[in-house]
Amino acid sequence: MDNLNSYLILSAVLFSIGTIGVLTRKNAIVVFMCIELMLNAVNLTFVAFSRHLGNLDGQIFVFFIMTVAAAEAAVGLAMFIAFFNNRESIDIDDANIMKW
Amino acid sequence: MFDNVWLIPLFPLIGFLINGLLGKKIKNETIIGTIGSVAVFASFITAVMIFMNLIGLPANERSVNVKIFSWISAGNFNADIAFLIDPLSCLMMLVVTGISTVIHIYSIGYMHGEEGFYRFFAYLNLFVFSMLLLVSGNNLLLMFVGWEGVGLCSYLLIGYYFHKKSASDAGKKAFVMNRVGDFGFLLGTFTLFWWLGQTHDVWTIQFTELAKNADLFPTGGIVTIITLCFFLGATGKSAQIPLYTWLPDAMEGPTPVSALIHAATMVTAGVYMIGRMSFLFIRSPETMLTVAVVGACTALFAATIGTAQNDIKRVLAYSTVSQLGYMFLAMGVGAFTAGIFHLMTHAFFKACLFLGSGAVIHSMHHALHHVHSHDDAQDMRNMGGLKKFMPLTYLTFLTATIAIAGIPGFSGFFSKDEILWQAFANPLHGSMNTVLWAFGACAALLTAFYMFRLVFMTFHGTCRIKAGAEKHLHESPMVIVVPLLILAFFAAVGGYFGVPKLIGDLFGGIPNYLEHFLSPVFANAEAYMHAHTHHAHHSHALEWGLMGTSVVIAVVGISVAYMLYMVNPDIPKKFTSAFPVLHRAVYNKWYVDEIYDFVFVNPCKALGRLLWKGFDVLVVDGIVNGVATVVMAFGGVIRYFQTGQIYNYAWTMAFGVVVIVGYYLFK
Amino acid sequence: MSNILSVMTFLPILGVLLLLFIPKESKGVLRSVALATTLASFAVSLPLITGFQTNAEFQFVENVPWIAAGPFAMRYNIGIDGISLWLVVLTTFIMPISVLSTWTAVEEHVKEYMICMLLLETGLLGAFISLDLFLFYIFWEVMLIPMYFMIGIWGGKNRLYAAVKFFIYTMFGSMLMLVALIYLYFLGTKAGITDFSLVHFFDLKVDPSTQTWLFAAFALAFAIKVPMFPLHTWLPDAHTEAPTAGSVILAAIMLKMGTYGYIRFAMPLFPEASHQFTPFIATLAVIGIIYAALVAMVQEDVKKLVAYSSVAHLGFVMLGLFAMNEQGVTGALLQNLNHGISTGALFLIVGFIYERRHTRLITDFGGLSKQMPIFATIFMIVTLSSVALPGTNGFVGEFLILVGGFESSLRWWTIVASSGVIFAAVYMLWMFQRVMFGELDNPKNQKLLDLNAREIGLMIPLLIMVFFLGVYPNPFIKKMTPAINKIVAHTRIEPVKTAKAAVPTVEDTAPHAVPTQSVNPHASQPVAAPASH
Amino acid sequence: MDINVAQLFQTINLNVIMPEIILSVLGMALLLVNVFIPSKSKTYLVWLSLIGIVLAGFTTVTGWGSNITSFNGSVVQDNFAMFFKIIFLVAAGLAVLISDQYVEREECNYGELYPIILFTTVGMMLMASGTDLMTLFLGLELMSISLYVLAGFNRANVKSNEAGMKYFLLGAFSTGFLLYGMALVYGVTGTTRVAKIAEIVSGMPSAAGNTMLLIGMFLLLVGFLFKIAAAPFHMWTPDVYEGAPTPMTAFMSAGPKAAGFAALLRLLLVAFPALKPEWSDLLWILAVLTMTIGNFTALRQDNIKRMLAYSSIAHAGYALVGLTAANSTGTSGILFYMLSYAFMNIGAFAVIILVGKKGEPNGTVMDFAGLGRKHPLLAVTMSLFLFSLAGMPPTAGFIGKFYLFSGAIQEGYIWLAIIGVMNSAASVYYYLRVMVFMYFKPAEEEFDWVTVSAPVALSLAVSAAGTLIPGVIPSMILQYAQQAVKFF
Repeated sequence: MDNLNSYLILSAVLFSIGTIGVLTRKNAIVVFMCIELMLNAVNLTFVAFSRHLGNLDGQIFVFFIMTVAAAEAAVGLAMFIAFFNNRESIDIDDANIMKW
Repeated sequence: MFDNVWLIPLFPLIGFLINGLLGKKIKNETIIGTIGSVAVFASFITAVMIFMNLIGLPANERSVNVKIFSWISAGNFNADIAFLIDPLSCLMMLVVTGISTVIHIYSIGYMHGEEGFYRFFAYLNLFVFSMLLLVSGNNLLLMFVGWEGVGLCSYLLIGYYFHKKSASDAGKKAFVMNRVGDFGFLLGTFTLFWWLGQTHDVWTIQFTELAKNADLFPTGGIVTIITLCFFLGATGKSAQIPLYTWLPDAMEGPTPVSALIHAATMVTAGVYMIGRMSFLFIRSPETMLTVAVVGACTALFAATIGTAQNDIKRVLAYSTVSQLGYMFLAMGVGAFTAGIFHLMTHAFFKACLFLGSGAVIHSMHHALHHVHSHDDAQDMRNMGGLKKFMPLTYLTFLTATIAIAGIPGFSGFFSKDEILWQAFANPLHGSMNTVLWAFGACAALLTAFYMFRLVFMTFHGTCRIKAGAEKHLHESPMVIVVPLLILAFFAAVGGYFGVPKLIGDLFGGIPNYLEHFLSPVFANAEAYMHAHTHHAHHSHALEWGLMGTSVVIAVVGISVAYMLYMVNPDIPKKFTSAFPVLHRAVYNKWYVDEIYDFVFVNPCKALGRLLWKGFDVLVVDGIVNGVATVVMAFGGVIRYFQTGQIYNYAWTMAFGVVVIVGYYLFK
Repeated sequence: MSNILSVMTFLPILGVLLLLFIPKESKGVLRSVALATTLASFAVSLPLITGFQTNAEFQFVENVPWIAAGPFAMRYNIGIDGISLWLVVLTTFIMPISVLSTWTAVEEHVKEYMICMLLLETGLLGAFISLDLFLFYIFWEVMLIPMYFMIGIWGGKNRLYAAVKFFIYTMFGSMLMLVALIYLYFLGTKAGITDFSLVHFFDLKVDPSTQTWLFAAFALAFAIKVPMFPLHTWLPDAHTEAPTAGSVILAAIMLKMGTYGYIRFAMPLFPEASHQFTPFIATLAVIGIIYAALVAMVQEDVKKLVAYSSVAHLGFVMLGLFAMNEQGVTGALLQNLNHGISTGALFLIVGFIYERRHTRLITDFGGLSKQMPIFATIFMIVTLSSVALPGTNGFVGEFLILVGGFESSLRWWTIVASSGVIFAAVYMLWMFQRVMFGELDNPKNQKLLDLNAREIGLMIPLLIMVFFLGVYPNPFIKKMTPAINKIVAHTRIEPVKTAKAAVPTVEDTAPHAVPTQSVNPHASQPVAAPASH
Repeated sequence: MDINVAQLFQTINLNVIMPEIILSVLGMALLLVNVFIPSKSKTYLVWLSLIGIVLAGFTTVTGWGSNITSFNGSVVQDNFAMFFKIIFLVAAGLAVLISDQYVEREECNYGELYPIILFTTVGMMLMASGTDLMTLFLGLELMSISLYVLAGFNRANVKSNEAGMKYFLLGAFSTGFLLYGMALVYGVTGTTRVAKIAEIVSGMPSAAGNTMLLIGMFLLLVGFLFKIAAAPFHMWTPDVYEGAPTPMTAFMSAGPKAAGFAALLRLLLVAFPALKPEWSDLLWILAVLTMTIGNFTALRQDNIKRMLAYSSIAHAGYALVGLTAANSTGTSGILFYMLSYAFMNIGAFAVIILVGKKGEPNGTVMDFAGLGRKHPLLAVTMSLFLFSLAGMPPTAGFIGKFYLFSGAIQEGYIWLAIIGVMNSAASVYYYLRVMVFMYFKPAEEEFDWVTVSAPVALSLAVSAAGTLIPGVIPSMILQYAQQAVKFF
């Protein structure tokens, strides 16, 4: 049980780091990386639980998450490129035409 | 025959409809005038026939209800279109239709060439219709219909020259003041209906039913409230203090209107109403006293104003107010017959006076018009010495003046003297009666004075009309003069219907026809009065003495007028310069209109404006629009949370997550 | 014809469909079709009068299932009784007149205008005949839409503000009513009621404290529509800005919706609460009478003046309703009709001069009597009817209301209200004087034409009704009486005499009564769960 | 764990996901077709997609009444799923119809649009029919990723780029929370099957006291609340709606919102009914916040797309009222409302597309001035949609709101209902404002560019019918909605 808790704590810390990164970083790619970090924290949680519970569902879930993350990365990076083409920047501060 | 009583109001109504709807097309004045007059005359004939039938009945059966149809019935409230034929209503119908006929004929001549001739006759017929409803309706509500109807016609006819602001103002004033009275009438009706129903389960507003149940009413208490409400109605309609100010202004209307509505008929409706409800009024000593005091005060008060007016019609108007005061005084002391008697004689002589003044004004106007003068045709200061130009008019006018002044032998003497005697001798008000009598006597003095002042200023002395206009003054046409003669005749002899017992006995037992005729109507009230008051017995000598006093008073009044306006015309001027404040106050009608403006009219307008701009616009709409503004402002603020920055959005989300999770973690 | 009510109500929709296929250039045809439709609807409504049995039952009933899903069952349940009969006929009677009144005034978008009018008619009629609470609510809301457009598109200068204010003001009230309606339904389902039919709910015993809230919600919605002081401020704006026909319909019919709502729904559904609220509502009604009169007195715009006079008149109606006796309610319902006729006519009259002069300021007029005698006569008659002169319609209603009020516990209120007759005379006659009397000194007024045949023609039916109702109102009253008696008997809890004494006891027993006979478990905790954790 | 392959295949019933299969195959085929047919006009893709959508719809409705699970219990074909599938198909169909004219005008007429719409639809359908956290997640991501693309579809347009990027980053961020929630729920219950979760949670002696479960559940909810744009997870909505190509905005406001509700309903009412006291409090507050923020902010918007975005937040709030009630009245109300909302909102956006010019310089409410005079029919249709959005009878919007608020009242949430109707009354203002401009104000520009292409006309007709008819005869749809929520 102690074992599980340390995994969980670790993944929680990772998740928090990722969250804080999203909240604080300005570069879109770094923000996206932080999100990836959050997802990986989740993966760690899943795996830890899977291991602890002795059932494979969690690990299968992780596969899906990784796949989806890859797909997201592809779409996301394409979007950043399009944005960069128009605005010469991928700073998220610059994505502020629309407000109020 | 009685079943045909509805014909009486119907004829004028038909006349009204014909003239009102088609008059404009007819154009011919003779036809229009004839239609109007014939309609009223037909009513008169019918009324006479009804009267004949009525006196054919035994005295105690002279009360017939004729129902036409059920008008309003809801729950226990029921009002019919139904007529009551009894001596009182019959007498009123006769007076109304009779005088109306005369005045209609007069109007054909008087209104000749006026724009809207047809309108005048239509209104006049409508008035007669309403007045007949008022006097013949068998329940309070139908009476109220007539009551308001005559008010309407009064409004329409006062405002006949609607392009004159003063005329339309006066019309409005009359209507509104009448409405104040009507408010009282309505409240009285409600209270009466409700109280009788609630406490005795008698749900009725029909006069005969009410009279039948008169014994259910207590003395004073609720009856005082009811009767005071009704009396408020009466003060409005009959121009008593405090609601009298509309009547002098009402002289803006054409003179026949003044004669018919504002002297002979409509303004006496209040008196009639009290007579009709005598069984109720008598049951409240407080109200009776109020009526008497108000009547006496009005009689005196209006007479004072009458002494200082220069407009011939205004003098007559204040005289009317004053004479109405007499009638109320009579009602208030329980002398119902005397009140009605004075109502009748007053109708004759005052109608005659007004019509006579109309003839004078007509002539003056004509003459002044010829010389293109803008002098006031109604101002007595422009008249004088008209006697020689208009002898017949003068004659009739003088007759009526003598009658109103109370010279023995003329109608006014009988009725007025009866009232003064009753005021003195009545058992109702104890020690108050001397005061009441004194007020009445003073008013009589002033009446004699200002009426002869009027006669002297108008018909005697030097002619003060603008130079060159005299030759255009002339006697009026026959259509005007004949009605004057008729009315003057009745003004002279009308009193013999009700010769006091004292005099009647003197002349070999001439009966008091009127008293006998009306006695069934007032029987209930009389009976109550006898049962509840200690009837002091006064000696004949006292009565003779008082009668003599009033004759002396009349003579004194006339003599003073003669002294001041014939012998030594400078005295009035000296008097006015000696007491300028007093004169100005009297001349300006004691500033009552101004006081009313200050106390009621202006505050109402100011309050209205305040409520509108202050409450409606500022408070209510302020709140409504304020809520909208606040909501909009709130929307304006929270939209700025939407900064457009991704990390702000992410922060918000994270904040939401933390709050939610934190709440469930630490609760 | 068994579905006469449906035919009458939806005939205008048929007219709308017809109008859609008429090109918008042929204005004459558009107008004629609209007029023909409204006339047809009127013709269809006439058999209602002749066929109406003088009893308290709902008649000409059509009742078929409509919506049934989940806990709800709504029925297409329509019918009329003595209370709604005359309002229905009034509606069909006023509509052709309104259509005719804008024959020349509306030149732009005639097609859309007529469509709005016809839709409005359906909405109004539907609301009067609905016997299903839900159906009523639908019509109640639907009628806002065409009215909104009528004010907004064909209105005066400040029409936007007026239209939006009208819409949101009314919407606000009816939304709360909706909540109350649903709540009531669920109370009903607990007592075995399976659909929204009104009659079921009359027998539902709702505990008094719940009644208070439900009544308040209903009353608010209706009070806004009536409109009662102090919720009346939308009315002067809406009236002033609306086109003539809009004002006529608004005054003559739509405001009746509020008073109708009280007598049909709020009062019989929640009798205890009605009693509890009586002094409050009566006070507002009386304040409204005096207040509106005072404010009307100082108005500078004729139409606004008439609008405020409406507030005063409807104050009388409310007073009559809450007298809760036969005279009062009869008077109130009669006054509904009278106000519809008189004020409708007044708005038409204002429309006539507005069309001629394009102003409604009193100061711009004066002395019109000379130039327009026929107009003056008609105006005078209508004015007098509005000030409730005996012999005209206004008097009968007002008198019965006051008699009723006097007999009820509202005696003191009635006394104050009676003074309204004085004020009515003041502001109406003063306005009449300033508009019609005096010198004709404004050169623009010197060339005014008197009424033409069309204008006279559309006033005549109204004038006839003014006198008919004034002289012979009994046929109208007779048809109403059984229904009124039924509702009065249903609403009245105890004899009026003891009403004052009984109120505290009702309140005292209420809390004890709730747990035992409760049909409303939520009454004690209306804020529901969230706060409790 | 021994896996019997034959048994596994027995549990797979492809009929259950037949609509998804049709759309996926069609989508992939269209991608190819688009490459090989070098036509400049892509209208044929519209009709092809529409055929597929209708086909999928047909396949869906034929299964009505059945309740079949497949893929070992991770996908289900039940009335609930089918009802939502119809909503998605309606949204997709209408979106496809209104896209062509728009993308042509905006010069971003790339053929991929239609396949992506179809893929989005597949994702949404999976969300509705998924009964396993994994399927839900996959559906959600399929939908989301496609939507990111759609939002940023107009590559050359700065606003569209920005919309795509914002949506993407925030969407991914929310996915993180969602997944973390799933992980925690999995950790507590040891399963990802919705039905099993329910079993275990209701079997737990003190589920309400299990912090990890609660946190997991709430994080899970956050992911879906983000999709339906509930406050405080709504911040992306206005910007994305404003920036995204208008047809996509229309699609986004109708489809994914409904999908989010499908998943929320499934999770809350199937997996976590035992925790109702916990989540209903939260939803109560969120419903109030969402309605109020949405409506109040919308009051002050001039850009009509942005205004409708805030309005769509408010509508999510109304639907949350029904979710808070969580009874059959409320939930069937949600179903009905989502369908109606698809009709009325996409209809409104269709009109916006028609009134808009290239580059959308005139996207404000003021630009509707005079529309009532120039294009009366268009204006009437728009009014119909707006009245429905405002909840005026006799439109579907009213019936929907009626059921939503009724649900709340039935459960005793009187104040929630009152706040809801008050919001509804306030919202009238900004809907009326559009009408004020359409009818009461003169045109500042001639509407000479407004032409209605056949697909848009069709979509308008369908939307109008879908807004009006259920308003008059709602039982037609309500009875199916009732059947769909019967199993809760």
